[in-house]
Amino acid sequence: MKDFILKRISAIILPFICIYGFYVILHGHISPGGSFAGGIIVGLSFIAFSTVYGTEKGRSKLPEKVLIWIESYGTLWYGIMGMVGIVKGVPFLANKLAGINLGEPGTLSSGGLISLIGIGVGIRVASTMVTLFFTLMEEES
Amino acid sequence: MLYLVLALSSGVVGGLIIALMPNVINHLRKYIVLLFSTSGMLFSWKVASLVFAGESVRLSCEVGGMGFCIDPDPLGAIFGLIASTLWLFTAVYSFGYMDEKHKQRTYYTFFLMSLSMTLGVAFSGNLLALYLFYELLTFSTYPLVIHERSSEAVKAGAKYILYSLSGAGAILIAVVITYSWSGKLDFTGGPIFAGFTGAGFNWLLALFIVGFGVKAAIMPLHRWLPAAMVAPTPVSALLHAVAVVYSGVFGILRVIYSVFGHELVRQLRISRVLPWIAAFTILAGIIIATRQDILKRRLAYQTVSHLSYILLGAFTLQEWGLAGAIMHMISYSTLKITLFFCAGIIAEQTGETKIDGMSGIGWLLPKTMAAFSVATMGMIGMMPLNTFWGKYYLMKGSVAGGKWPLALVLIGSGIINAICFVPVIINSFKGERSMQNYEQGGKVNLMLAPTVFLVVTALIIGIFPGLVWPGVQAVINCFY
Amino acid sequence: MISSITTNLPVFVVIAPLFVAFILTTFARRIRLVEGFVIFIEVLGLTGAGILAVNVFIKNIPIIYQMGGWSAPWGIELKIGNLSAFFLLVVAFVSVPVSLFAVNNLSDEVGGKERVTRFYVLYLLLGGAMAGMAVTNDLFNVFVLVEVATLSCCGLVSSRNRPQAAEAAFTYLIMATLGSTLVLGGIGFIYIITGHLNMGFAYEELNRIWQNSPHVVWMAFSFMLVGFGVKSALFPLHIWLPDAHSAAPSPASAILSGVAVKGYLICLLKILYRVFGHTLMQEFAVHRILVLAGTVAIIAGSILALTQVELKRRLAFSTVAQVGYIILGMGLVNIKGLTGTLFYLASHAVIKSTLFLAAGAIIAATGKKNINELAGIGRKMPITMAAFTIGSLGLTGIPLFSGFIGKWNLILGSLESGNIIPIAVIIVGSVLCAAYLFPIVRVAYFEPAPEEDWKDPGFTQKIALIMLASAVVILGIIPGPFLELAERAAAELLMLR
Amino acid sequence: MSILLEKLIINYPYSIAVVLFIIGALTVLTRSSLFKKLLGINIMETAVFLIFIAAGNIRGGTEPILSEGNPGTVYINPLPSALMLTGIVVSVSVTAFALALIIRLHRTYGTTDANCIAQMRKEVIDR
Repeated sequence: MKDFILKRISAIILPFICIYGFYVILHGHISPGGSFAGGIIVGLSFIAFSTVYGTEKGRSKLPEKVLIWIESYGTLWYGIMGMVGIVKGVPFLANKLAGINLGEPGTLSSGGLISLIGIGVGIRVASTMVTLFFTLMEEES
Repeated sequence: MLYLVLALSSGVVGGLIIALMPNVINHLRKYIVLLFSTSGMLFSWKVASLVFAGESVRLSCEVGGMGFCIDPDPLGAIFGLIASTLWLFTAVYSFGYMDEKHKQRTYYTFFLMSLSMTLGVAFSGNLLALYLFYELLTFSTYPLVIHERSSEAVKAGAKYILYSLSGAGAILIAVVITYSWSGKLDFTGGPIFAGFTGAGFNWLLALFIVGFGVKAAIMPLHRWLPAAMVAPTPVSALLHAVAVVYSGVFGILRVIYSVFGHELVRQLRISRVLPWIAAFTILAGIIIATRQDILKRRLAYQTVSHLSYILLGAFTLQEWGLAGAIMHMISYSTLKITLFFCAGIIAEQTGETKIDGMSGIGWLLPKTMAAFSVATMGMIGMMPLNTFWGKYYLMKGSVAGGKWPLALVLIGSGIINAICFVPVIINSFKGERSMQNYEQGGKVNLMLAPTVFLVVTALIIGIFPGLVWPGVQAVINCFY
Repeated sequence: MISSITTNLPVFVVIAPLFVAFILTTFARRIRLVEGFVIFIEVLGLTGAGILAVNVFIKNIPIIYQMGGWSAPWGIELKIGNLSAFFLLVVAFVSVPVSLFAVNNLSDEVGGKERVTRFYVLYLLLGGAMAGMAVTNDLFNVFVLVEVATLSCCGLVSSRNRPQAAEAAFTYLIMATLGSTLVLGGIGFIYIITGHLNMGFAYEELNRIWQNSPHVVWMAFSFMLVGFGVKSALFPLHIWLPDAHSAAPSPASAILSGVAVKGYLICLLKILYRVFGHTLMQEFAVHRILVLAGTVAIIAGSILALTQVELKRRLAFSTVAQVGYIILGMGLVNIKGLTGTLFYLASHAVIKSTLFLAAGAIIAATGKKNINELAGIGRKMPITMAAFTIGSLGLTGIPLFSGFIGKWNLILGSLESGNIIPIAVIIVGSVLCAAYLFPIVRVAYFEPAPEEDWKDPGFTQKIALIMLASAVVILGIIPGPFLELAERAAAELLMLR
Repeated sequence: MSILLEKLIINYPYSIAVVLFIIGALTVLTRSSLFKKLLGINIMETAVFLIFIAAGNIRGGTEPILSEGNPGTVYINPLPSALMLTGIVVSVSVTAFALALIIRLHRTYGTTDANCIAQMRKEVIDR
């Protein structure tokens, strides 16, 4: 696509979309949305980038190796967060039981581990969306 | 107990040795076969003598959460004796018949293995063991049936497996029903269903008889037997005239006397029908035999007919009937195997399998045809031969059971037997042939020796029936 | 440390394969390492399953694990009773030889080294999902795990580099998604009536108030039956199975036919007996439907198998018939019948894996697909064909092999339920099974071999075949504690304790 | 009759779900185009999601977010919605996988029609 306006506008908007995605991921426990929705927003920002600037340029921003790495360790991050409970001697995925301070209700810290787990899930979802997009685009050509 | 294990294992061990031995020592194969069939025979004689002496020879184990038990009683001991003794003779006959033929290794491997399976059927002490060995017998004889590997043989083999497995399936259902009704499967200590009554037993007995009747070739379940005659002659002789078909007959005897008990069977409505089914098979089998052109097929249909003699004796539920059944079991086996041996010798020496082409053969093979004639007399039921006694007791049993028409059936079937086989003998002494025209196969002396020996045995038993009577008596005492 | 591992074993057996699967992708190119890692994890899984089973067996009370420490109606619960321990053992046991068989053997079938790792990723995902199905006690988890399993199954099928693999995978995907949509609908109906997703609570609530809305219960029953029927290839919903199972790479066919189908059956068993309960089943006559469907499947599957000329397709249709036995046993609603079903399920898992692996080895060595081209293979590939023969004997139900004990109990169960037809069908099914398997054995042993250089597969493949074949025999001769476990699981399903 | 109609109208989400489900099932089973099959599956899944979400809905309820003030607020049941989020993710992955397979099939056979593909495969086997 060679549309000048599109390129300029997206260059301005996309970082905000991306940041908004991360906001949604982190605030999953106190507002609508969550890591799935936020992850998809983050992924869509990259997909929009690739659509506007071309698949090759998008690929160069996020090489396949990096994507695979993010995908694997995003999931693993979830596992590691779950293991916190086991290390503390309480069941898998325990939050308050594991002694995490839950803070004031309605604030970001009130989720304990949930926000942290959400990061893992969110980047995993984002990278999956991007991978799917690239795969389908490259299968096409 | 050691003897029991040795008797049962000698066949399997011998078979495995033959299957695994290197090609270099192929000339030793015959001696190994001889060694193991002799040991099988000796040990089963030993077991039988222990059983007749009243000692308990028992081997039981828990396999797969279910009790398997080997525990021969007089009936089983007699079947074991017949089978293992005839096995030795057939082994010697096979040395002559199979000489320089292909696939000897497969043949002897499964030949010996079948010995173990047959002895297992004979000595089994509960229904589960009986079922197990009955199934295994089917599988271990299957390679013998398809020995020729021709398309006809493969088809016959498929038929054999299909019939046998369907029968075994019926038996399995019946065994499970027996187990769930009575909670036990052992034969020792009287019949399993002693003291039970009920209409459902009619169906159960029918199921058992259909299951075992496949191998016992009750009409209309007999179709596999004539088809299986494509096998080599020793196999037809031993398995399809004696061992395999007897396992079916033996199973029916077991079911009637050890599972149901003659008292229960007598109360069942089905017991009134059973003798007539046997009588029908006797007559129909031998009548079909008269229309057969190939000697082996004619003998096969005669087998169908004669197996039902034994069943008839069992179905009369009289002591004399049972005595006749056991007696016929012993004597018929010796003579029938002789007939097949003779047919094999004729086919090997002259290449003739059809009855029409056998004119003049009697002059070429005088000893063979003499043996054939004597055996035919026995099949008709003539006086100095052992089958006479069997038939005599059978008639006595039928009359004692109040079913005198059955005796007429027996007499009638004797006459048809004569019509069926006497012309063969007469035909074979008509006309002349010379030996030069034929290419001789096999070693005729090795084939002739067991044949003649068996005929002589039959004659001796016929003249002195007291020799086998204690065994028959023991069986009767066991069940009555 | 050790105590924390043992107390958390129920969750480890599920998540360990899942997380390891994702780690594998990061060193995708080093295949040796990947293979070693997969086998290591499978052996660990077998050990874990063994420990859990022994614990359950000795203490005879279910182990309950609450995720995150949230107790039952609110949190997700894992429950390892006898049934779960039984199925975990089956899954863990069959996975080990199958992954051993796959070692060094896959790149031809999946096309390229890169794809081998992807195969293993999907394989581990499937293993994790199966373990999850065994242990979960939550309805929605069942749906999620079923979907994970379905997607990884489709992936495994499509991993073969043949066009028909993609086609089979697509059909499979559409059919399976249809099935899981129905399952989800069924779960939705249960949730609407009861307000619970935990199986135990849903059971109590459902049995208390089902009279208020019998139609919804009917809908739930039928959605579940059809949904899992599609997934477990119950005749006539089996149309995807033969293509998919014969197009997949051999280790995948083994695991699909041997274990994956069983996972859905275990889920169906759990939902029918632990959510609806046997009284409700009998109230709605669902057990009759199961018996009828089972008998039809046995006969039809066997006859269809008889008509196939390709080795793998024949085995695939045989799976359709064998699923019939398991469904039939589910409908018997008594201890013997359920014991028979469970034992048959285990024995079929082992036997069918043996058969598919042996078939895979034969096809790989000879390049022949059709049965009549396999003349004389018994002499050239003795170990492979011996394993195949043992498998066939076991599937036919000859005493001393594992299939017999399953069939024996099934027959006892049908007698107890007073139904004659299943007995006859079970026996006819065995005869038909002999009719479609023994010709292969006959052709392989009793027909002259051509002058070709066919050999047994490599060392690890031989070990895999020997392991599975000996398991068939051992299960047949000394089922002892395993049968006992199945019996207890049956009692547990009938809520007798 | 009118009672039935009334029930159908009052429970309109369920009625719509049933209609959607049937449309989806018909599309899957009758259309030969692979894309349309996939669309049918998606429609069916949507119908099931609708059933769940309708079950969780309470008329007049608000979203279950804790807020200061009015304590008597009726909240809708958030659980079905959360579950359906998972369901949607699953359905997305199924769709993506199916699309990849369709592309692969299109590359091999040059068509996305199931009947044409079956025909071509049959010809290959015959040959």
